[in-house]
Amino acid sequence: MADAWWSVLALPVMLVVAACVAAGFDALLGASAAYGPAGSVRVWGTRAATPLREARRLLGQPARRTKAADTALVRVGTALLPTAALLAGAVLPLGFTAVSDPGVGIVWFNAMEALAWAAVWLTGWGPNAALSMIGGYRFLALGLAYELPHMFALTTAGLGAGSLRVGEVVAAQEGLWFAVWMPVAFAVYLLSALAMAFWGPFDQPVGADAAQGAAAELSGVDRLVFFGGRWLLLVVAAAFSVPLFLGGGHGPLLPAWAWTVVKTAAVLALLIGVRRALPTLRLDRFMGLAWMVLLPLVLLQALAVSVVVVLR
Amino acid sequence: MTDGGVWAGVVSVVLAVLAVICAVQVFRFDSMARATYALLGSLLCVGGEVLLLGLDYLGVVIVLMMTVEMALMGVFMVMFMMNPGGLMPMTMVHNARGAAVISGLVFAGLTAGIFLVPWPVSRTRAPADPTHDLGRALMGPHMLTMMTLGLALFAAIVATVTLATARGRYGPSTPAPPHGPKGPEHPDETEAPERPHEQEAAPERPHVREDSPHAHSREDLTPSHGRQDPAHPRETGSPAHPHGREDPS
Amino acid sequence: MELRTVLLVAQPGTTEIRLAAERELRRRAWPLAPSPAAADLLILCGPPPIPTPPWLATLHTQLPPPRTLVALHTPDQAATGLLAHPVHLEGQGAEHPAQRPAQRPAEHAEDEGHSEHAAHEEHREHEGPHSEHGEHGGHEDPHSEHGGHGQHGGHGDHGNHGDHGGHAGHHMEGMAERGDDRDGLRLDRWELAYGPGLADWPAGLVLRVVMQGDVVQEAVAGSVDGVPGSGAAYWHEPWLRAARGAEVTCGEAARRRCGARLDSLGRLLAVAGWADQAARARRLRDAVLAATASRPVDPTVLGALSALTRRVRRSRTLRWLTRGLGQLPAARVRALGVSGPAMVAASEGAGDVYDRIRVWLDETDGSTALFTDTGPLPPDSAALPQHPPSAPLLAALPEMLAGAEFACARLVLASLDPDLDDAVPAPAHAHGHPHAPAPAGSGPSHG
Amino acid sequence: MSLDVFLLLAAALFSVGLYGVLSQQSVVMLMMGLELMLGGVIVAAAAVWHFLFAGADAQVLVVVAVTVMAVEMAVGFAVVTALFRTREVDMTDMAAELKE
Repeated sequence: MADAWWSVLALPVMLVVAACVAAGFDALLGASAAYGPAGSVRVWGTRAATPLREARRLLGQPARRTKAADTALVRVGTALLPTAALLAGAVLPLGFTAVSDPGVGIVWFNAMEALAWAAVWLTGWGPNAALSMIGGYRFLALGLAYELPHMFALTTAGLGAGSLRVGEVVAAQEGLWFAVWMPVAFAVYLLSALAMAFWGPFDQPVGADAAQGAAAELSGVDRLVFFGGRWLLLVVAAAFSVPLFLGGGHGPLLPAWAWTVVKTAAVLALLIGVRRALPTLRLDRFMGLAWMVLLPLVLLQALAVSVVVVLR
Repeated sequence: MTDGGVWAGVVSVVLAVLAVICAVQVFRFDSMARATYALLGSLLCVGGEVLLLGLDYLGVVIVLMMTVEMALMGVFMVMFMMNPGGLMPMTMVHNARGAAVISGLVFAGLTAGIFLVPWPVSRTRAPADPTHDLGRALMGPHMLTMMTLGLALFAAIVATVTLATARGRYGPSTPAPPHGPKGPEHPDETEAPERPHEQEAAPERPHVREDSPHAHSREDLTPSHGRQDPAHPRETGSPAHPHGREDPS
Repeated sequence: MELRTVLLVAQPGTTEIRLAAERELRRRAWPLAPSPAAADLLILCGPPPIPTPPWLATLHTQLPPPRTLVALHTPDQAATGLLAHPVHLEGQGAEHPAQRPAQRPAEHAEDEGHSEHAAHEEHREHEGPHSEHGEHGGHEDPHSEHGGHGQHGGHGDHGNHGDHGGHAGHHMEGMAERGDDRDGLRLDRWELAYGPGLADWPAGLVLRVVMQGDVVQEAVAGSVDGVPGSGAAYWHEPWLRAARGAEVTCGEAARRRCGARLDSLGRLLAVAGWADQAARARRLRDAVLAATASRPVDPTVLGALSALTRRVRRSRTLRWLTRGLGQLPAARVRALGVSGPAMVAASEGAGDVYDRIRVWLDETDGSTALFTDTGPLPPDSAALPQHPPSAPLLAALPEMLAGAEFACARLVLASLDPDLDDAVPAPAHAHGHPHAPAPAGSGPSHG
Repeated sequence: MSLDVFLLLAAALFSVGLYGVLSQQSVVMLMMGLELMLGGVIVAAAAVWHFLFAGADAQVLVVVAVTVMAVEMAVGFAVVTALFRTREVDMTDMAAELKE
């Protein structure tokens, strides 16, 4: 339980740096597909820096408003996304120390990332535009699809450790990581990590077919804060899989914080790669899959884990 | 969070004031989206208060449930509300004064009760882990409550599905084709029922488009679209702000 | 090196200019903006029509300031000076009555001729201390209450305005209409026009839709008027030249058809959200179109082409998403006179979006074999049929889009991919344009 | 952090919710009033747990109140949808015809 005040400041800085690195890696993958393989290291560098140049461009761009827009709701929606990510990151341990490790760490994480429901809908509703409202509603459909399997995956991890405190979940994975004996819960959690940040195959709320859906009318700082918030949420979602299923700081040779960084980077690279490999899943088809396939699977996993816990 | 002394006291008062402000705003906002999220703000403050009172698990669960619930409530607010975006200033209240008087009396009564009742000071020691305590109670002596809650939730799911879907008990057995004639169950007797409140207000929709007379008044339940209703001149009710409004930004 | 995000808008008849512009933007590594709000440069393919049509004026004002509009009159102008001479939307239509003075933040242009309803004054008393709290912005209503009980605000939206993507040709209405919805509820319906400015959208198409929420109830397809005198439709050109007796080799026709299929495939994959494969398809399209008889398509491009078609063909997710969508059975194909891939798809399979994608892939693979064939192109060869005309495809749209959800409607439209170039009047009777530079593509000899 | 502050908050939320329930014409807004009243009950229960009897009963009451909130909202909107489909009405006045 790090009660040092520096950890409260270090968390946002680390998350923003991780988000920039992840955005650079994603820009590299996208550029190699769009413009062909990078010749020299200089081209490789400029491609990796495109997100930062884009951020500078957006900072300089004045925001524009649509007619009869509810700018207050847009501003709350866009500001709420990074806030939700940072609040959810409060229970993320680096190695074995986190900003705060309450007894209900897992439920806190779930509650804070559920704030994205309000954030994306408000951002979609605010500008009073057709496509952005459609994008906002799509996130509600996505939420309905991913939320229950996600909750049961988190509960299964808590069940395995016998506690909702993230620290104890990490401690319970001393010998055997949860990902090994709870593979379905780990897979469902990764799917819901993608869905939570509406990233990869689940980016229909900001889909290319609806001109970036909820973010269609965002420009300038609003757009930067919104998409920056989405990156932060993706980083936090990927990072939370480490203490929950991949043994947090445990691992031979390397110090605890190094293992956390390595594992988070691996999960983040996997999540970013998935976006390159699949088209956007349309929610009317994914909703059926989520309710009729994922939910029973994750319930069976919870049953299996509880039987193991009772017999142990 | 345990009893943090002065600091917790200050935060609890701030959250209390915020909760009441948001609660009042819920009924003063014109836009349904703002009303919904003001209600969310109020209930998040309630979750914060429960956290401050030491019930960590229940506080966070309230925050989680309320966020998801208000997001879904937003869908219904837009579906059923006359003025979801708050662009048309209109009030949908009846006898606001009477309601204010009654709720004021109730509040006065409760406050009197709070200050007059000699609350017992002695209290049993708070258990180390209230969540563990709650879990034990729900699985032990309160198993009956747990069962009824489970059954109530299951009944709610089944009832919601049958009531809401068109193929449920109350919808037409075969959903009306999108543009077919109106289903039989729109009896004509609702054509002109006695509704005192509406008579003096211009019953038909305020028109903003001169050239498309969609006279959609309450009485006009006939399926034909855009039938120009001779009885209602078009111009009534459109606000005196014909052209070129300034933009709110 | 300067980085601009570009909104590329094409008009019917300017396919070649669009392709040249896309090549140039890829060379400069300038990203394409998905919506006007994200763009800071508007590139219009083809000369801006005088007077400025409302869709162009609306698009222009939707860009955040400082807005620059560049019009490309000829394909090679894209390569030389992209930013050489920005166009100012002068002329009668440009200065919109609702045009705000420059210093006000750019506003969504209002269309002509419709009155406003009561505006509401909004100001924020104070931001809630905890930003995760619900919004506290106060809301005062200076206007007197008028007791009109309007109809219900509905599932869709209240005022159906503020759409974007080009043509904002609908009215601003306080209360939306109400209509029967597929669940037997009477909910809001709103008329919108998705216009030429939308990303990955057939050039110049305007789709007027009546929507409830995100479900399209009715759709009517139309188009903005094309650029007269811009030469023959680009994808039909080799066949037209062969019909006029010019010397056209099978290889050139095969390359042109493969480019057409890759262009359609790229657009559909972008709408389906598979950005990487869409970018690869467009890069290979440009490589194939750039090749000539003397400089044939090099083997690495052929390898990448077969890899792309195999990857898209084997994608089970794409099949799961598009199977059963937008079915155009053989009977309707015959009734409407639809030809081209949609007809082949209807004859082979159920004629849904996935079948049309498979036909595109088969034709792409089929035409790679003919790249080096130097034999003359027979006017009506079965192996290399002409690019399908757009009129029957536009006629098929309303029945296919009615009742479709917005994402499905976009996929169905992208799978038909009507190419509106053939609707552009032939250059012969193009009425003179005083200032337009001599259109380079006027003569059929354009290679 | 005294009992009175929390009970005052509970009373305030309860009466604002009651005002909403009595004054609002739209069924949907009426249900928001109900949610506020239940919020008041939750605060009161939590305050009783913390200040008076720290037994599990108060916590179970909070769980029950939260469940009632969820069930009330779900069934309420289903009723409004069914009403809206058959009678095209969602105003409390017009819904009064069900009484005949």
